[in-house]
Amino acid sequence: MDRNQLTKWIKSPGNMGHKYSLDVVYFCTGCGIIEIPPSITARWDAERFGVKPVATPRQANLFLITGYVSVKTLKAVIRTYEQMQEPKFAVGFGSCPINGGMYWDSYNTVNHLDKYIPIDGWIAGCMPRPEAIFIAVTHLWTLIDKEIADGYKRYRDKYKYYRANQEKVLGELEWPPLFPEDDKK
Amino acid sequence: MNQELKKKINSSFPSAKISLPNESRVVIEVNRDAIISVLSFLKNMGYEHLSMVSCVDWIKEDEFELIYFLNAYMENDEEYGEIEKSTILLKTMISRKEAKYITAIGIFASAEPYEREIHELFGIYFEGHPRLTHLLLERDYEIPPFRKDFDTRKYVKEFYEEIPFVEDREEGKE
Amino acid sequence: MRELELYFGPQHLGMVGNFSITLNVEGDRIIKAASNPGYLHRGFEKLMEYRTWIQNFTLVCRINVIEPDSMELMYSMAVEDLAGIEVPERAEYIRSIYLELARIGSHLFGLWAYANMLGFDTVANWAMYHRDLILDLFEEITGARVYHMYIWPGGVRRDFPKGLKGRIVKTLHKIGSGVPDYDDTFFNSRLFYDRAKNVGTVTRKQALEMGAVGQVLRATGMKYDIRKIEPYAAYDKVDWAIPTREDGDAYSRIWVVRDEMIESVHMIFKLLDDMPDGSVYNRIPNPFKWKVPAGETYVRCESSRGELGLYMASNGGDKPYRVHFNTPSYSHGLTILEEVLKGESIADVGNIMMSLYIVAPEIDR
Amino acid sequence: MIVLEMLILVILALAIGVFFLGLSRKIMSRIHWRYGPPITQPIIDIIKLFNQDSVSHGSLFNFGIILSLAGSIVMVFFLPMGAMCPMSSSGGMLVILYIMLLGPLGLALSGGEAANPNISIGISRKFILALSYEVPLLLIFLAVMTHYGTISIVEIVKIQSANLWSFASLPLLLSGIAYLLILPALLGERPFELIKAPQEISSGPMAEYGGKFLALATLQHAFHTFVGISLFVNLFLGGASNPGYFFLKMLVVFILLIFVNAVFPRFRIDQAIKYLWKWPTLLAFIGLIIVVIVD
Repeated sequence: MDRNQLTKWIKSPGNMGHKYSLDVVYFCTGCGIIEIPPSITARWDAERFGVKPVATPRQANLFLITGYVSVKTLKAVIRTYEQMQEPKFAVGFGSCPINGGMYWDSYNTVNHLDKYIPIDGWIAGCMPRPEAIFIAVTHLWTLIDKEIADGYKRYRDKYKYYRANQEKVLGELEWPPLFPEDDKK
Repeated sequence: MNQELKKKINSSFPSAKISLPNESRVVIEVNRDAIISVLSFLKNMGYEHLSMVSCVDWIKEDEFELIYFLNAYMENDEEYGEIEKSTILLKTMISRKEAKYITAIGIFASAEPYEREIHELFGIYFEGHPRLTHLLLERDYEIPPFRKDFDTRKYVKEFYEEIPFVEDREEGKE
Repeated sequence: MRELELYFGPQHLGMVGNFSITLNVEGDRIIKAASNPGYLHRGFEKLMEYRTWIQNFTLVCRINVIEPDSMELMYSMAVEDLAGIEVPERAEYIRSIYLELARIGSHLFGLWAYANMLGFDTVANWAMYHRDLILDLFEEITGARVYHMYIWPGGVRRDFPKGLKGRIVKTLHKIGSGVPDYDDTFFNSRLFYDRAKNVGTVTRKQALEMGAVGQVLRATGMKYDIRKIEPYAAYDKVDWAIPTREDGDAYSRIWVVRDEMIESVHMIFKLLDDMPDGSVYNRIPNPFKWKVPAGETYVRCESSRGELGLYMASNGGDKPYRVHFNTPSYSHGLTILEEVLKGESIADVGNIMMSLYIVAPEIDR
Repeated sequence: MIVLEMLILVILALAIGVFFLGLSRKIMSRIHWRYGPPITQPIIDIIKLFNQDSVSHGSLFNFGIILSLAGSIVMVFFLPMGAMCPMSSSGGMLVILYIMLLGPLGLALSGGEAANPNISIGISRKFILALSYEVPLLLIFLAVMTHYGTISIVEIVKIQSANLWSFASLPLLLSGIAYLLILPALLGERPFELIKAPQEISSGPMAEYGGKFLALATLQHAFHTFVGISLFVNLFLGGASNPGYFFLKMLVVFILLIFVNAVFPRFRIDQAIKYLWKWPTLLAFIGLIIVVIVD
């Protein structure tokens, strides 16, 4: 672990900060609620990795979507994601946000979450064990290091398309666009 | 014994069809006008607990079947006799074309969310219900999703699968 | 004073699961509360109509994540009832032991949620640790931590591994040795008493009117437990008592949960001692061609949160025609919660919600 | 010279405050049977937060948090740490009592700008709580001032080093205990964590803070922790002649505070007022009477 390497800290404090202090906003959509508590409490203790749950999306920089996303939840997921401050990372937990999982034929769950918000990493499995969260976190560190955890940049660049997809599912959105068209040069 | 229960109900409601599938279930079938009076009759008999209201879509018969599940509450588990132990399934049929019914909230307050759910998922309108708004779903479907003629797989294919990936959009595959 | 509209959830640290309550507050008092479920609705019962009898086992356990095992049991019992499959005696005992273990695990999860809600982090961490010990047992029995799919029509999937009895006893003793600590820091704590006493009171009259079950009902002094009224598995073969309390407030409910855990541990010890030998399952027909005779059934059991029912209708095909789960959180979360929250303080929303033991996925299904 | 001393003092206070934040997380984890984060975790958090974007809700929003932080920093100058006290000649306890209200006030200004109901609830809780601990605090200060006949903390420390610690001397014992009782409320730790209460009102006044604002709020908390504890050490534990010794005394008090923090849930606001106006106020009042009678 290079948490203790001073040279890296001096070279890019921001980058290192983002790596080792991941404030998570857990969006416990369904099944995820069952493996998140073990991972943040005594047995697995996510705080060792600097992963700490916070109360509001404003304070967070990691978004963990734990489980299937129904249409009603999607609205909340998008709002939460848009409220978070950049740089922000989103990780899908479980098979369901990847491609619908076992609810692939349900009329009320969206099958591919990355059509609506950019996702930086997936944790596959149903249910993934708590260890999987930590593997994901360490992978995310590598991604941040290589600067390919750039979901928030993609969201900014292709906001038009994301918004179009969101509107297709949710109908008219009641909040204004995060990045208005005329803002772009 | 449940035979006694059967007699009691039959004396008040001669039209009710009663069957006893096993020792702790009583199935009562009544026609659609009688349900409120039967419900209040059963409540007075001690079946105070409405566990659930369910609905089945019998599409071949072109009818919805509404089922009320009733149980008895006793203070002590030793007080339960044969009659109190049984669950009553009170059934009625309503036509699919005219999916309208009367609410049971006046008798059982706990029927409220169940009726709301049935309204949402099966499209049955309950007259006298104070808030028949969305409960579980966010948007309207053309056919209420739990009806048998709503094909969820087809719906998923036509709706969700049609939405393109953002990367594909950029390549002009819109 | 100005009336504010406050949203409690869906993204909220105090919210276990995904559920939201719209509160109209005046100062610190709640005037009106409206539950807003549906964030987890997947249309389970619809999906089950598209899957064969055996495929549905993967689905049913996911209806309730906190305690998937009672859902499996419900589905198995309904299928057994429709298809006329007998269950061997040893399997009944195994089911009971397994369900009681699941109940303890679920209650510990509930304790975590409740303690966390009050800001009792220490107890919350302990409870979650102890729950993990039980999950380790499950992992040994079934191979999975959370979704086990262990109960099967006609019995259970496989027998207990060798020496499991000793390990169950050891684990339960380990958890039991924590009870004095829990009592000192949590249950007998003055602050817990202050926070929970006379908060969220459901009177017996209200409970009966609004269809309360489980702890909510037992906390008002009613001994209503399906395990006694309509015994399934091996619950009629051992002696046990229903713990109750009189006051019907959050304090009573949490104490009922605690007493139930202890009662469950004793029950498991008795069941383990009485367990007969023999086979653990009767063969079911080839699952690929399995057709269940037409008919309907309603089965019920006592899950960790109260009465759980399942109505199932079959039209003689290879898939169920209609499935409807009657879950305890439904009336607790939609009818009782709205009623009880009126007039309480904002600080007690999570307190009341967790003490009513509301599990959102169960409501939405 | 004074400027240099001030600078050193601020840096020391910041270092100790942040260290205490890290230590509290570590000790809490161990009580939870967890391994816990590295002790440097708050520093990493602050570095990250300063590098993160943040959303501002207007100039008052920015000003409020700065006011709050400034209030906490200014208090540091009036508290002697070991031999260091740049503002020893002016003010004393009265100034501290006055400035202490700047913290809640700043947060209130800031929160008023962001229209989030959780914030307004949090702010109102904060003010109510401040109101309830100010009363016993005033009584405690009065007792100390009457006993030593001065409002200068430096003087009080000097007298204590010549005689007994005031915590060990009889007339002020009750006041000391009363201060210990209100210390968690002063610092917003459990059982008085109800201002933040993440499970109830989504961290209350901080709900809209992100990035730099949250970093400033964390720093404010660090300074505030330092002030609250060092005040106790100065008034009741005899201060210290050098910073090292002073730090040790603070550490003991802080660890005691964390243990209390670990075993209690949070009060409801009405219970908190009831408690604070009952036991600490009563003790402080009796303490004051004893002091008046004895002297």
